[in-house]
Amino acid sequence: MPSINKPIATHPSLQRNALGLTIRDYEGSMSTLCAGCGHDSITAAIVRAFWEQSTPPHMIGKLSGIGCSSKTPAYFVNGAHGFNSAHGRMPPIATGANAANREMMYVGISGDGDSLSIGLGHMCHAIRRNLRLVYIIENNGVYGLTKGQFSASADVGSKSKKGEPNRMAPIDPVMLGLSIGATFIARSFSGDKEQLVPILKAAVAHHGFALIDVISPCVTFNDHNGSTKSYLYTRQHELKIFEADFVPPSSEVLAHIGQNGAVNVQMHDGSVVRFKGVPENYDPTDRQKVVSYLDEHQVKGEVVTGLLFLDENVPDLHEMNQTVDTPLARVPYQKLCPGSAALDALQEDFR
Amino acid sequence: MPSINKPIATHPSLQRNALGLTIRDYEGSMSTLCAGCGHDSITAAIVRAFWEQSTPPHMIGKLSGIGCSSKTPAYFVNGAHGFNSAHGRMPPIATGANAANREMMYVGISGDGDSLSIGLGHMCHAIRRNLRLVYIIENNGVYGLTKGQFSASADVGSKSKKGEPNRMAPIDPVMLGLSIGATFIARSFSGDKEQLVPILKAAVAHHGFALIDVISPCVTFNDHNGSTKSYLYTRQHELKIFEADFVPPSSEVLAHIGQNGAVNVQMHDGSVVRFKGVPENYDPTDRQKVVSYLDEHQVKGEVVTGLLFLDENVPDLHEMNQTVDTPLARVPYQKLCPGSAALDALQEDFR
Amino acid sequence: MRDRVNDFAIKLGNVNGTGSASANGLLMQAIFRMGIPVSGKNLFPSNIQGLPTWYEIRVNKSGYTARSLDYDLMVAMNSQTYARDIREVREGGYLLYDSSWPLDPDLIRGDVNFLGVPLAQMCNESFRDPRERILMKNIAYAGSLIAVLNADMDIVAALLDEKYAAKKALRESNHRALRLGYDYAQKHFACPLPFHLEMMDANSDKILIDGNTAIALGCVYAGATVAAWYPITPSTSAMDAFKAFCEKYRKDPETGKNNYIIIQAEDELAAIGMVIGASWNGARAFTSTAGPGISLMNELLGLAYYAEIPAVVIDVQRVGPSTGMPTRTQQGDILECAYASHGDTKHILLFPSNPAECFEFAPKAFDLAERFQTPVFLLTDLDIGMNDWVVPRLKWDDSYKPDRGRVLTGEEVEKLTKFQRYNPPDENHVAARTLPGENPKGAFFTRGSGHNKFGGYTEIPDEYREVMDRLALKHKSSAKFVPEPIIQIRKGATFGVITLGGCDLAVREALDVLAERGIAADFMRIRGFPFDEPVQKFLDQHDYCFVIEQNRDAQLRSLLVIETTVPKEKLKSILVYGGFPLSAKHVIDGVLKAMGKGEAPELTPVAAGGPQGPMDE
Amino acid sequence: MRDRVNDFAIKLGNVNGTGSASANGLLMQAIFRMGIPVSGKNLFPSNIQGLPTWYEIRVNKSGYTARSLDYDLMVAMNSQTYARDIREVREGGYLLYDSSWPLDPDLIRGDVNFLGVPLAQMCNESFRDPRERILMKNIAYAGSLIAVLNADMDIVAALLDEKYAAKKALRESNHRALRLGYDYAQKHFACPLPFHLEMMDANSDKILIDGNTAIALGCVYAGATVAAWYPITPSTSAMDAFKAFCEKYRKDPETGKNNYIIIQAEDELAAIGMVIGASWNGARAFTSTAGPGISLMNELLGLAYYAEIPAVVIDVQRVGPSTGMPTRTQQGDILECAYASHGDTKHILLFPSNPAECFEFAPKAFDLAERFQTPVFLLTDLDIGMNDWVVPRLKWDDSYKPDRGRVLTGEEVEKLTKFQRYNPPDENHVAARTLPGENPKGAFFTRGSGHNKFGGYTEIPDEYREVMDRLALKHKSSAKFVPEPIIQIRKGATFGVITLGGCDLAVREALDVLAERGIAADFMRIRGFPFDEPVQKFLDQHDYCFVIEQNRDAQLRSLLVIETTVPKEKLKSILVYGGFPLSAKHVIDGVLKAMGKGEAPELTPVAAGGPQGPMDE
Ligand SMILES: Cc1ncc(C[n+]2csc(CCOP(=O)(O)OP(=O)(O)O)c2C)c(N)n1
Ligand SMILES: Cc1ncc(C[n+]2csc(CCOP(=O)(O)OP(=O)(O)O)c2C)c(N)n1
Ligand code: SF4
Ligand code: SF4
Ligand SMILES: [Mg+2]
Ligand SMILES: [Mg+2]
Repeated sequence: MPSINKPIATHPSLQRNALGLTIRDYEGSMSTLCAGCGHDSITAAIVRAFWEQSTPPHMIGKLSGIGCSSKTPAYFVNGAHGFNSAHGRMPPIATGANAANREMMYVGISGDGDSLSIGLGHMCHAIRRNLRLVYIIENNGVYGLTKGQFSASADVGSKSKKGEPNRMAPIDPVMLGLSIGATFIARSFSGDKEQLVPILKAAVAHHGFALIDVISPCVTFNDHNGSTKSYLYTRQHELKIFEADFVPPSSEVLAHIGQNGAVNVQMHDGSVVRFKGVPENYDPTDRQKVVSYLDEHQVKGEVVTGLLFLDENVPDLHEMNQTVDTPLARVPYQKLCPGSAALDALQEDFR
Repeated sequence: MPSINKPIATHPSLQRNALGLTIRDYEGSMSTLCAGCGHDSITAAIVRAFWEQSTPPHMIGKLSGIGCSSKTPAYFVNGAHGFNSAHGRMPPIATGANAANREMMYVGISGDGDSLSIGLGHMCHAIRRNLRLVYIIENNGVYGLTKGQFSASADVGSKSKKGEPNRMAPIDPVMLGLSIGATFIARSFSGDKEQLVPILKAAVAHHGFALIDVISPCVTFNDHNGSTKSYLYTRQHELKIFEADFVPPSSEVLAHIGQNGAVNVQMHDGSVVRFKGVPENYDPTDRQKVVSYLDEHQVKGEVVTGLLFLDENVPDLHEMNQTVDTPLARVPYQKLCPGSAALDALQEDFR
Repeated sequence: MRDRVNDFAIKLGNVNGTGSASANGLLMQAIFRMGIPVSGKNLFPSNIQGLPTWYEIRVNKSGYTARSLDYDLMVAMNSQTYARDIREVREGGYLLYDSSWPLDPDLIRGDVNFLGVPLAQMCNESFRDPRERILMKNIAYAGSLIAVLNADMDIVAALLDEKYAAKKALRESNHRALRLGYDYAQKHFACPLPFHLEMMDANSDKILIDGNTAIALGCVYAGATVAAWYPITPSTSAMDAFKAFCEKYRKDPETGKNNYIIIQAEDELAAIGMVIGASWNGARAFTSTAGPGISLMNELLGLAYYAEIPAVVIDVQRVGPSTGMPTRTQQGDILECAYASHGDTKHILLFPSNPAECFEFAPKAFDLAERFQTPVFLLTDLDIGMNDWVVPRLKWDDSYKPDRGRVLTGEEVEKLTKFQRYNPPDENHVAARTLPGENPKGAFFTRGSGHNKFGGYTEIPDEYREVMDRLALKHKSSAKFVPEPIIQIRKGATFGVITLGGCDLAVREALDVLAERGIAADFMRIRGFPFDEPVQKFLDQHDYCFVIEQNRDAQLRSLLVIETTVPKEKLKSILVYGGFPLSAKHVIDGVLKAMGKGEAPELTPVAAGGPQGPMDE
Repeated sequence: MRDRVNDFAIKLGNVNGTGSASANGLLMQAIFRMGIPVSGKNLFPSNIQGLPTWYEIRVNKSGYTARSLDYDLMVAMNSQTYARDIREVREGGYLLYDSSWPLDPDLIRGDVNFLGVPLAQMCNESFRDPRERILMKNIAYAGSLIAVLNADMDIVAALLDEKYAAKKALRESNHRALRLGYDYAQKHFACPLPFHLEMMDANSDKILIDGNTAIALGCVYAGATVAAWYPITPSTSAMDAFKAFCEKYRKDPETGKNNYIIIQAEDELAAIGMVIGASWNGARAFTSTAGPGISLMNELLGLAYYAEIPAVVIDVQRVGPSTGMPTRTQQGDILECAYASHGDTKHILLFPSNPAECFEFAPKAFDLAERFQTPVFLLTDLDIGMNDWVVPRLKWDDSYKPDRGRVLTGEEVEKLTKFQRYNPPDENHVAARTLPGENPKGAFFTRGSGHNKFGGYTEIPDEYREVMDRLALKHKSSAKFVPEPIIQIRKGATFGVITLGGCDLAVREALDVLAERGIAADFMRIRGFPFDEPVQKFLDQHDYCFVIEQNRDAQLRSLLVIETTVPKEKLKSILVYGGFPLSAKHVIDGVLKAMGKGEAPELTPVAAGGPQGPMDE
């Protein structure tokens, strides 16, 4: 996907993170998306989250499929390793990458067409494998790059630019993820950086597959009225159930259930996700409760956002497969080849 | 898939259905599956259901993918049109068939490998299109035809014949179907013909996509203890929430909510599905209630069976697309070709 | 330089998403209406907004409207590409630019005439809305071009009136902007330029249409009722057009219901699956896609081939491999389509060369698919599919009846003692099929697994092979039914030139030029595969032939070598595969380069020679 | 008929799922241990239980162990196929059957000797458990065969002891059953038969192994750490073997953790995707599949080709097209693999001919994939992959170091001013790559969309073509690195015979037989694509060659015609594609048929000639 190089004029006053890097070091090439495209705001949030997390750029693998959304890895963290692959196939490619090197941090960028149509089966099975992957669906309800056809996330009755209503039931990645055992599920809105950044940081810390559905309006093909994925509609119908802060490992850890709707979840790396103002009947660690809460509100047409569900206790891809701690790509050949003696011995069984 | 022709020795005493056909007229070639394979029992139930429904054999389209399960269309209704297609691709092929001829009745036979792995995306999108298709997953938790690998429906901890436990979260077609808007969802057990036959009849009458997940043990690769898809395990953990009878159009129609847990649902063709002994907190027409009920019981390891959910009010493929009543395959060419005059007129726009 | 009337080329450099397309189209359409042979090529990026995009217009009174590579006039509206664009103007040519801002002196070329028009300035003065200011700049330069090229102002004005008939405000601003540019040019430049337009009457029996629109129209006339697809550039507009035509022609007059269905599939595997299911069930069904889609359809194409189910696949080729350049043109899927799928498979291919043939071949594709009960590929490309072409008015013969092939009616089945799916075959090695739901006796079991001629499952070698051998003969038989090649014999010709599809115009122009230079060659444009006798005969009659195609690996040449008896030494490749439409210059250079090497061109087979040297701009 | 020692063929007809496989394997292994050249071919159905299955054993002291078509002894254990099986016995041959039930007199053949053994009866008398009775019937007929064929009872007994070392009860019943059959035969028949076994010492340096096991072992030795696959016959056992070997050799001694990962993907598109992702990230990764999987991998194979990512794909070929005959053998994916994917793509192929080469070529495949940063196909087939072959002991050179190709270390990258992914290329047109996570300066952006030599996105024709041209040259360069052909020159040879893969033994046997009949031919077995000089030279040195392969469309011949300079008139096809392994008879008949027509065989190119006449049993 096209990209124009941005003049790197680093302003001295820019803050530096733990690695001594400024936010500029986490930026990418200039976006070639339409002015106002929701995807660009998500890009900005990603840049911020990685910078705040002080992730070494070259330890980031950024992968994507094909689509306007899938172009965005070129627009953040130039120092990361990028792979803009094929339409719908990012999940298996990310799975292979993760299998080969468990030390890197992977972020997969996809679109609602890329993930919910051609790539649906792959995404579901990547979720089952629970590999460590921050999986972002930049969800605009249409196929942007091919000029605005409905995607599988379009709501019943939502109208196309030409005024035609969508008639098929949508696939909601959140409900889908809950039904097949996803271990980290969030929904956010590209317009809401305050909410998105902490979610991204928690996702990076998450021990497994982090599914993040971000409503990201397509200003060119799906931002008209009649569309349920427009900026206006989303702002009017968004329901933020609670806030979730991300508290890095260093800081002190708090009791699991705090007072007045505070819930703290300890992450594998010692960091903590602190939920504030969690409703009575809700528990972000209880799949059933989450499902019924969402069911209840979504029938009313509310778009529930936030870090909705979190389970740190499911083994990830490597634990399920009991692989060594060293990245498989780095295991020295001597450890891999049984050698001629073993071969001679073995062949006694072939007689 | 192989099939041996069965000697057709019709016994005079055999009952005849409304079409004057005996059950023998709904049988197929002799099965070549392993003796005791659950799939054969499902075949028997299908034969019975179509016979009782008096469906004209040649008006049935029986389609399948690839697998032991997908071989079974050869074993029922020889007089139907069969299509044993490619692995995982039956849903789109059935969709095309249905699009071309809306008058026929379609039954799609698949396996858990065929539907939940390679064909997962197709199945989900066929569900969204709500085409009239009785979709049966003959679910044994393994890939039978390729000798017993785990399928995506294998439960966490369920053991392979070699004793290895499955570690990945299963995809439960029922929960999945509920999360993406399926309009008819049932689960049954190949060992339970009494339950399966009425479900099949209701499915045939259903105005849309009927998803039927049938636990169908693989005696050769997945019937050992340690397996959660064995005959024994299923018998021990099955929870039949209620009975559902199918009452053909002729008979009188009853009020929607009857007394002591009786629920009657009127089908498009005037027939009625009569639910008996429905629990307090349950309503087979209320998606949310169904979800929370299943959630609740399945965490306990119970295998809930029955006609679990039913919605007759969603438009089917043809209604969504406002197609003519005549099968498209039969619309006379004169109605399809605008003719030379129209072409000449049209071309004024191309100047 | 003496005046050149109706014989020049201009190129316009714009930023995509700024509305330049409509201004450029307006100009091209105006020239068409002036009765002058013209072509317009849109060279656009794979992006929605903000990247460089170009439009080329070639005007040629003798009808040579293939892409020209030397530009008499460049309209440079994109500062990002100024340098590149200015470099491309031919010596003594002209450059029109927005003089609202001074031009970087380093860019000035002494051998080019610079025409500055303060477009932004003028538009900012006379329009308020910022978006409108941007849009109107385009109409303004169109106005200036009308002046310097001597286009007919009334025709352009009329076009605007038609286009904005319903939108008064817009209509007026367009007229105003047009005037701004026009008047400025008239006032400041010596109009018209030495190369310019004059009314002709070459287009009275012609239309302006793109291949995707034409092929969609062809599918409507063919009686296609089921379309399944997955969006992909450059084929998307074909399905959009099919939808538009169906809404116009396929609503049942009584019920208002649709005599068609279009299903947006979840991916290309599903799209071809739906086509197979619908065809199996008796409907005329098709899908439209591009290279990546063909790759994904591979498995099911083998099923359709082996189970003998009709399927029409439109492949609007783009630049591969992989995602490649989705908005650029190539002929790179020839081999992929000819042998799609694992195992022994061969398919039928049709190669239209322009929108008129797209319309003509579409019904042919369905006839072939049903007659031979097998997949048929309509291979077009982005240039044919998405650019507007001037072609003869489309004709339709109302006596046309779809060839459904061998389909038994219920009555016919009734008469049989027993229906056997693949037996007996006719003289074309095709057996009769039945349609599901017609008659109980017609029921059969379709399978992609090993089967014998009765349709029964088999693992017996002889039975398996009997069916496979018939399929090979069936494919050969179809050769007689695909469109025969277009052959032009030139007297004194010493060799042949073979090409296909959208290369047609450029190659024919090149051969005329070469003939003037005393190099005479015969011409053959292949229109279908498998190859029929005329193709074989042409090959036999020439000592050597050039095969001109738009891909790296000489795919048509390979197909000719494998599937005819031609000694391959006879075939020399000229390959152009940069992604822009072919120009006569590519062909002339290629031929001369080869001839240059001595009397008869030295013939290095591709496998030995590898890719040819640069032959693209 | 005088005695024939260690030179005969027997065929056993069974019902699958009844445990006959182990009895037949036992027999074949015993003969192997007797030091006699032997082969066993399992001809089984695509079904788990209840359908006909056959097993063929050929014994030949001179080492001709390709499949033989005339059977001296038929063991008929499947009443469903009695008629067919009895028909296949050669004149004067023998038939062993279960005489517990009388044989239908219509089946009796006067020219065949019938040996009835009351197997069921005996087993029912001496075993209780019904399942055991069925299983033991097989061991019982094995016992009888030992007697009539003069196999070494001690060796067989020893084999049983090894096999059931842990299972005392089973061991004893096996011994008992074996005895039953043995004693009965000794008592009732003149043992041994005129054709029988005698100890030899041909196998001391040999092993008995199937290709899937060998190829898996090769992947372990190659250092493959990531395997992704989707189950499919006949490749499944390759991944099963890889798992078994990894459990044995790849557990980290300290931690007990795995130095490997095997991922069962959701489909083949995912499997190849995982391989690409893992290879991109620096691991040696592979997948194993069959034809349908290759079709599904088409799109991503193009991505790997164009983005230059290593990938090793094992294709254990089965009979296509579509699902075809999953348990039968063919060489039908040659073209599909050579040009997999849309657009201009060419891949590297390796053609092992037996399990020994499977082991040898596996590491080679990884070396090539990484050296040339591209997909490499290991094309075997069901016959090689799933049948046990007698091959020389596998050797491993401990000095082997994986050729990772041009991979820059962190330090090397550090030294560069700027890393550019596709620049500069080396003499093989390969550019250096970096591995993610190694060094910040090594970061690059991989894309399947148009890119220039720096790895940057481009839509500029020259930049696009520059990369594509290099890829073509890169592919050509790899020719020098693929395994060279095996060539055998025979004096007085007037023509050549070319073949590949599992056809090896049958073709070489045929050439020896033909030589005896005074028809001398040179032999070349191709082992890799692209073709290197020796292949070209062999073609140049012969006036004509037969190309012998197991597919309908002469795919190897097509590849030779397209990718070498050989005049295609020189190449005549002999095609056998019924699904059973090749036999010398097919080849001899084919050659004689062609020669018969006059001095030099008349050479009908495939395109003109179409499929050959029946050449299969
Ligand atoms: C195999 C294949 N089919 C189709 C396409 C064409 N295509 C490119 S992007 C896209 C859909 C993108 O939609 P989405 O994933 O929602 O991304 P968005 O542009 O909306 O951000 C399609 C269909 C392709 N590139 N490859
Ligand atoms: C494209 C493709 N990949 C793999 C296979 C091999 N294969 C045949 S059946 C099957 C799985 C069958 O499992 P399931 O659908 O559960 O059916 P079952 O045999 O268990 O009834 C597989 C992987 C195939 N036929 N085609
Ligand atoms: S088309 Fe839509 S999704 Fe694509 S860049 Fe423009 S606004 Fe964003
Ligand atoms: S293998 Fe399993 S699924 Fe297949 S036929 Fe046998 S029992 Fe049934
Ligand atoms: Mg989208
Ligand atoms: Mg299964």
